[in-house]
Amino acid sequence: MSKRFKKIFDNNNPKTKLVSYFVGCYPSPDQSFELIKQAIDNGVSILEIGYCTSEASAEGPVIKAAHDHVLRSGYTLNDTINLVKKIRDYNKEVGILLMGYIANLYKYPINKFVNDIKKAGADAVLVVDAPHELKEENELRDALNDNGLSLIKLAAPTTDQKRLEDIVKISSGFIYQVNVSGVTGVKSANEIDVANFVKRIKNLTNIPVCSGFGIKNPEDAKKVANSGCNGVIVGSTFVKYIQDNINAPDLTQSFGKQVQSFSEVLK
Amino acid sequence: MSKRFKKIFDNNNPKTKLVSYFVGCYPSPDQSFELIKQAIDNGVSILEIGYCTSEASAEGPVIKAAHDHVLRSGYTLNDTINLVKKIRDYNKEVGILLMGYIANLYKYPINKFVNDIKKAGADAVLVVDAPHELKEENELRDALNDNGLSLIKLAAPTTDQKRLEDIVKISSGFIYQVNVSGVTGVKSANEIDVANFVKRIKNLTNIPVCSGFGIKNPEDAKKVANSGCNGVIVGSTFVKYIQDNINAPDLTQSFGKQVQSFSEVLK
Amino acid sequence: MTKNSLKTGPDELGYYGEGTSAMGGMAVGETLMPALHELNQGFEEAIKDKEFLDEFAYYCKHYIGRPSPLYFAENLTRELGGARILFKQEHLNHTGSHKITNSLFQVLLAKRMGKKSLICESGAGQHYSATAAVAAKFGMPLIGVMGEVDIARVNQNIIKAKHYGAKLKAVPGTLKEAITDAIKTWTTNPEFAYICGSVVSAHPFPKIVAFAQSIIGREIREQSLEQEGKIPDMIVGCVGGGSNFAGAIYDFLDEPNISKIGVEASETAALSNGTPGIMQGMKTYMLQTDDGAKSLGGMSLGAGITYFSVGPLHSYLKDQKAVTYSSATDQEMLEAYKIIARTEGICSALEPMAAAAEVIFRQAKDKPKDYTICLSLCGRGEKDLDTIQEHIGKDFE
Amino acid sequence: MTKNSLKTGPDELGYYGEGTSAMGGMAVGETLMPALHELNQGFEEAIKDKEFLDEFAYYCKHYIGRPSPLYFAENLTRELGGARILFKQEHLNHTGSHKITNSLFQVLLAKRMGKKSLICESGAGQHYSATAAVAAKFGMPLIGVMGEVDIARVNQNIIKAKHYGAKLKAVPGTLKEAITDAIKTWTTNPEFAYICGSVVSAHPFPKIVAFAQSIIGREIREQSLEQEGKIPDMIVGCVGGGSNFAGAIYDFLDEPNISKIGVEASETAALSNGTPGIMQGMKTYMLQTDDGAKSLGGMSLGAGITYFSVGPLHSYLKDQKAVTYSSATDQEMLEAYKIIARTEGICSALEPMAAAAEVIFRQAKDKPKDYTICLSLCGRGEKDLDTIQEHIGKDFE
Ligand SMILES: Cc1ncc(COP(=O)(O)O)c(C=O)c1O
Ligand SMILES: Cc1ncc(COP(=O)(O)O)c(C=O)c1O
Repeated sequence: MSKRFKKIFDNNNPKTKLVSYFVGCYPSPDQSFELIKQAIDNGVSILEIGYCTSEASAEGPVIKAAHDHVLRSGYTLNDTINLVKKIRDYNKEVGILLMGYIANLYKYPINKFVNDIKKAGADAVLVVDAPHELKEENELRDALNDNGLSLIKLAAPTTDQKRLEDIVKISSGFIYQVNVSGVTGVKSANEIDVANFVKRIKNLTNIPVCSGFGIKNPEDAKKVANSGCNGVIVGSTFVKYIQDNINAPDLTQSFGKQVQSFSEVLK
Repeated sequence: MSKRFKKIFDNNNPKTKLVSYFVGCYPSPDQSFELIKQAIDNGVSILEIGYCTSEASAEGPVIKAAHDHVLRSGYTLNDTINLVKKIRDYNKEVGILLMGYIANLYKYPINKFVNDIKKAGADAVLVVDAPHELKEENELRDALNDNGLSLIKLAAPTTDQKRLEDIVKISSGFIYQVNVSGVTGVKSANEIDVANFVKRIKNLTNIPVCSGFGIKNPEDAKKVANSGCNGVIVGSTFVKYIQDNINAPDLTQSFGKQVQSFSEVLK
Repeated sequence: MTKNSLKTGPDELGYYGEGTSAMGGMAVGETLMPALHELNQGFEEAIKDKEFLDEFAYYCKHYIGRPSPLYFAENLTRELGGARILFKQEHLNHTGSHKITNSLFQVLLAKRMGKKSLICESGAGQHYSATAAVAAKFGMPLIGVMGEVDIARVNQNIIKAKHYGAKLKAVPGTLKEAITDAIKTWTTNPEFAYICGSVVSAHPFPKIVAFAQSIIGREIREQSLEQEGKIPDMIVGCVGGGSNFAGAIYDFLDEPNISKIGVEASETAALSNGTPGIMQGMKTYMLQTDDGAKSLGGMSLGAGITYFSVGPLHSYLKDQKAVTYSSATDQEMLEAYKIIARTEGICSALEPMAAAAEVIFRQAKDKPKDYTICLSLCGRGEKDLDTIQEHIGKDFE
Repeated sequence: MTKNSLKTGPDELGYYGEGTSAMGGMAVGETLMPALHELNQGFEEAIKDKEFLDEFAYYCKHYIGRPSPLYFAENLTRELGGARILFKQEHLNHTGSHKITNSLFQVLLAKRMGKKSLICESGAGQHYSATAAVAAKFGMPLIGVMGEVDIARVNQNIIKAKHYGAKLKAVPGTLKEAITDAIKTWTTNPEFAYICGSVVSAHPFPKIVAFAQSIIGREIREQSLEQEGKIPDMIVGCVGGGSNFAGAIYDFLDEPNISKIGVEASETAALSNGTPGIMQGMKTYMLQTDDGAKSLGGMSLGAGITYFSVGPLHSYLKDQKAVTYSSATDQEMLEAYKIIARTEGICSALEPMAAAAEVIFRQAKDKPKDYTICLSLCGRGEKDLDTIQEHIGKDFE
């Protein structure tokens, strides 16, 4: 695990970390940077910076639309890595995690990718469609480990005990606990289910658990935080806020307030 | 054979008889009667009075349209038999032949039909779709013979020698020699074919031969007459004339002239 | 075959039965009579020729895909809770109906007789597209005659036949008008072979078509014995001209313990509501005016069974009380379509749904579970999808 | 099967081949991984269960109408003047393509595994209507996902599936988008069974679909031996995902003397023009941008072969040089359609016309007369008639 992640989770303040997902370079690299700066300034502990692929198989309509916008605009994984570098230059504490699909990494290819993001200042990678059964996952995990970076693994409601044990074993950084079966931004999480799931993971490991999917407002975030997880992940809700206000002149400022409304309840 | 047919064909004047087909009751019983009177007065020796059926399988578009008109107007075989009676009252010499399909006769039924037309003054019957293989043809032929009337049989270009011999054997009145394979009023007859066909029949019998199908104008009639046949049958051409001039106030008179233009060349 | 067998077929002049009540015959113009005699002779010779029969069997298997399966309709049986229902899956044949078996037979016969060109009529377009396929296969030009009403409702068959190279002649009306016009077209070209689509028209067509389609019943017997251990207790089929049903029952005609029900469209139920008459080349039951001057009958949604008349074999079998004939309404056909699509995942043509309606609504329910009913499922539904959508499309939303 | 057999199938993680060049795998989100493992286990158990295999064989015969004939295309052979051409008549199957064999197998498997609901994707709608038919037959609800472009062009399949009771989910695009969305729908309902339409997606789907369709090749072997006295010298099939072709060649994979040619649409020829990548659950050749961010590829008239990627088995077979892959243009497909309609009286779907084009324009002519080519004629043309008319309708006037 990167030192930075350790530091973030060792710190008791905020009690529950706010992990927030951004579509890298959305709506443009510059605007994306401005929005992320607001997020950092308003209490986000870990940034998930998504890179885009046309066949993203876990994204709901909101994030898919953002991906399509970025792909249409021609921004690439390289642009997103550059963005990571700018973010790191702006802030040394925030955790940065690159998130996306195996398609782009395979072509990058993987070793070069790990080198480049390490240089850019990222801490971890999450690949949605790379379970540990996939050769490229193994390759990526090895390369990240060799470089002191983390491969963030997902645990889903469908993940059975045996499989959860395997996942916990190979996890580093934190475990991304998926609250609902489904694509991003559609279903809402059930409080009790989340609490039980967090307990199941905590029984197996000390690795921090961040809980995501289906968190639509600060109230949801608060409830999920009560489950005992170490972090709450907000994705589609922020992307949708940006989408809905994309032409508002004060988007950056108002977005900061939006982030704050979440971070506040997690203190 | 009826005495009347014998008399007609024994007479050398006109040299070739004009046999003309009318759709009975077309366009109405009264108009039909007026047109037929004109035909008689302008040199027709034998009248073919057609009765109508919806599935007439040998009629081209002209005669079919006339049939459909009569059927739509509700005139029946009974009306046509009444027409025959009126014609016979008007003229005792002209040969009258009822022509149509077996459908109506079968339902009439056959014996009653023969009685009724005999009373009305008809000389013969021609049933397009009743070859001698058909039980009802046999029944009809017997009844007609018993009553001194004729069943006119067709000989077609497709009729082979053996079959022609059979047909000749059972023929009385005259033989209706079909000049072309096809429905009424479409194809034109070929002079040489007609002549050969007439010769084929004449080699077998002394029964008069009337030649029909494909005679569109007096010139055609003249050519066919030259083949050595005893009569020339004009059908669609007259029906079409009536159809084309159906609303003309002087139809009856002009039709008389039309008939005359044919009878003239056959003298 | 004994003298009293129902399978002796018509006599040499085409009559089923004897005396004045005999059905069938040859009521066509003189021009065609030689062609009919030639055809009869050609047929009688051909069916004694083992090579010819082998050729027919070969293409039945490889081109058509025969035998069509005999399928136990488990879900429908369960849903109705009575008799055990078997589908004779004729809709799986190439071009999608039983018609192609007949087209194949007659085109092979025409080829054997040295014919160079073909004519056919069609109602649902199944016979047209089937004949067009076979005509293409044997390199013979084809003119098909169809009614404009049918052309509009079974458009896909028209397009397929065109792709096979056939030429279409459109006439006003439906199957009845198409048959009359096909005879006219043949009269104009008596050297062509006329490929008749059902057990109708003048002798020898009813005999030839029944012969070709009787393969259906022989397959039913063999398959049912193998699969069910017995032959069916009842056979039900729709009747337009009556070829699929004739084919299904022919082999069983002398087995009176097997019930046989032919189902017409109620709008054109010649056997239930008609009287004997002579039109379109044959003496048979038909819907007509009392004076025989006009054919009658309304419109059914089943294009292939919208026919005012019926094959003379069926009139004979009716008079002999050897077969029962009933009818089904459009409404019943559509209901049967829905039930079979939902329970068995089969999109059937509408014509056989007349027979299905008889089975579903009137026969199967009160029968014991070991009573088997074989339903002739003689066509697939693609041609009827527009009609079905128009009438009951909302039922599927 | 020896260790070196091409028929050993993928390893337990779904890889065809070894090391970094291995194709296939399981590239899906964690939510689906348990379902995939469960499916793999269910499959491995099922194919050891004689009763299950018998059930599959039973419905193959009675419901689908298998075996599909192996047909000697005499006229086409004569016209081309070279190799002897055989058609594997998969278009005669119920619902009109090879797809139903796979649907049947997977639905039976789902039933065996206690699944209650089904999801599928579809390109040409053949897999959707086939799965809908089988779903109706086994009383299971189905959601089908299709691209709007395809929905518009293969409308009849949509209507049939609706009549069978299936629900359609429309997404912008074609097959590619449908597959991605079907995976999303499955992710949202991981307790459903996903009925995958080709040898694509994550392990174990390529293995399962190849298993189900391999019946095609076994039939070819048996029929060819019986009819021709030998097995074919060459097998040609179209490749979208590659299931009909995989099914046709599977049994012959270890016989290198039999040529095998898979033909893609030239607009989406992943094997000819693509590079390895990982999308839609599998590592395989595909058309994509250099950075792997975007799938690429144009539109073919063959809806079912408009797919930027291809099943991993084919990528493996290409790398092994065990199979040759080529492509055909729209123009060639349409020309092939015309030739086959005219010479053989078969109205084929456009997809197999890619394979037919390869045979007609590039393979058959210069081969000796005793060289046999088996063409997988895997679908009937009704679904494509509008498209065909639009493009070459005038050629038939
Ligand atoms: C599917 C189908 N079923 C039935 C029929 C009726 O014909 P028949 O009564 O000769 O079987 C037709 C005729 O077109 C048809 O297409
Ligand atoms: C008729 C037909 N052929 C071929 C295909 C392509 O599928 P595959 O490559 O899996 O055989 C499809 C797919 O929809 C199809 O419908």
